[in-house]
Amino acid sequence: MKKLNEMKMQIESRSVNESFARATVAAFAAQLDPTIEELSDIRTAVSEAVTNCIVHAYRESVGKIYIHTELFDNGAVRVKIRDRGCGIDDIKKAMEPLYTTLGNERAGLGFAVMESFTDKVRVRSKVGKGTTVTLIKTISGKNGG
Amino acid sequence: MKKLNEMKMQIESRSVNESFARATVAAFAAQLDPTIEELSDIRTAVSEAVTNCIVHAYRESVGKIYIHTELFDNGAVRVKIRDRGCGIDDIKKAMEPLYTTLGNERAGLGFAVMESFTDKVRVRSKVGKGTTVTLIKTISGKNGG
Amino acid sequence: MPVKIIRDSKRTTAELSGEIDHHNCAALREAIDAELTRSSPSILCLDFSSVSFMDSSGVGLVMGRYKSVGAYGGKIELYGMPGSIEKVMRLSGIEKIARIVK
Amino acid sequence: MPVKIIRDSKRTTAELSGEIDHHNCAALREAIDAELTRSSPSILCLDFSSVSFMDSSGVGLVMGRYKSVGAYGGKIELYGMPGSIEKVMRLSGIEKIARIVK
Ligand SMILES: Nc1ncnc2c1ncn2[C@@H]1O[C@H](COP(=O)(O)OP(=O)(O)O)[C@@H](O)[C@H]1O
Ligand SMILES: Nc1ncnc2c1ncn2[C@@H]1O[C@H](COP(=O)(O)OP(=O)(O)O)[C@@H](O)[C@H]1O
Repeated sequence: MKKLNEMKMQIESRSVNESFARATVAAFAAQLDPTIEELSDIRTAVSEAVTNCIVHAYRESVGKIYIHTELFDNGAVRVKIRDRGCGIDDIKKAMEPLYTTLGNERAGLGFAVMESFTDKVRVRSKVGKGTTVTLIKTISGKNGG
Repeated sequence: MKKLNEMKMQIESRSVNESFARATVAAFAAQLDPTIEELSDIRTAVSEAVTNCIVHAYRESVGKIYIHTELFDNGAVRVKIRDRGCGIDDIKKAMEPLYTTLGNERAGLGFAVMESFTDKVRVRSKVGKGTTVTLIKTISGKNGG
Repeated sequence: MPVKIIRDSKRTTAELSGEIDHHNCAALREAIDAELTRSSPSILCLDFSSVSFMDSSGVGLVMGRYKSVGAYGGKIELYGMPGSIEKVMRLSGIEKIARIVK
Repeated sequence: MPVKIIRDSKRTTAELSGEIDHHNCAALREAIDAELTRSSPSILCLDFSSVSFMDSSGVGLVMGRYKSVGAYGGKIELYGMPGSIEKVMRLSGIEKIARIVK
């Protein structure tokens, strides 16, 4: 598995950047010639992870979000979304569908969406230090291969 | 002049990234609600600076290109494009229209385009260390303000 | 306007458009809630046919409206969801609380 | 195909499309040069009306073709350039060596 290309990005945790972040990762992944559906899946999963940095990791403050996107010759896209925010105490619980610590307008489905729209989700976190979410999705591509 | 938002990006000097880089900076600058022409000017100037990193700074090798985009509340967009490539010996000469060190298919107009499509171009360079090109353009925006 | 409200004798339809994420959910929520306060429709139909993107923030939006409408005995319908949006919506088991209309 | 070649009695037209930058100039150059070798047209018309973006790499492309065509006494015409592309092109004083057709 050879790395074909990679891109690192650093944005601020402002909600106006949610659409920018998902569009940018998708535009980069488009180099692998994914189908529209595959691209839409990536956009959705990235949107969840970035939104979590904004609403959970940094809450009322503004911090940096680091996004590292890598493309591999077997069609794999790996996106690492990292924050230096509050961290997650119990990752297993956090990843349960419908679990949320922000009761009112969050559905508690962010991780469930990431899991259902990608092939693999890995979460590493340290309370007070921050969280890294890694999303992996393999593109079959328009040529089905 | 307050900074509203900023984005840092690091890409590899592969020509396939030229279109990605200019589209990404333009998508970020779109937050200032520019006209289509202003956005097209930014896209063109960024394309020149990024292409120069690829064809001149790193030539046959692959290196990193660092792009820092800042948006200000007076409508200014500042884009810094930095490489750690070969550097420029004589900046004044390099910026002369039609001057190029790559005779055949380059027109020697990269800097001329940057100057005519933005409000300000600043070049800092050190031979053997690399080059930083700073582009500044003030957006009047769709509301003419 | 991110929401267009259409009332007929049977239902009130909120036509959503553009991208639904956490950033622009606030405006959608306000516009819909203003209508709920004004007319308390017995059926609130959310029309997704012009929505180009939605993440789980949109599910939160629907669940929140389900609570408000349910409080006075009203119902929710979800209309015209593109495949990718329905996929997000169904992860929540939304079909148990809202009718999905194709 | 990034270039469509159309020949008539007067001229050979190369219809360019998409974005013209350093990355995809190579393919355009090859396609046009293959046609020049084949038919040595007295007028080579480059049609930009379907080009959505061009930077100075496109000027290099035109200048290179000007040299090839000029070598056998042919001429170059530039057709259908959108405003932003014409702005880039004119920085080179291209109108001295090629006819700009609106
Ligand atoms: N980047 C993060 N930093 C801190 N906490 C997080 C982060 N991402 C997720 N969480 C925690 O995990 C919980 C579940 O996340 P998620 O499944 O995305 O649902 P939601 O965002 O709707 O709450 C969140 O409520 C939050 O407590
Ligand atoms: N990032 C860079 N690193 C090294 N040299 C550069 C860089 N950018 C420009 N140059 C030098 O300046 C010259 C003029 O640049 P430019 O006006 O963009 O024309 P062109 O790219 O067509 O050569 C180049 O030919 C090159 O020698």
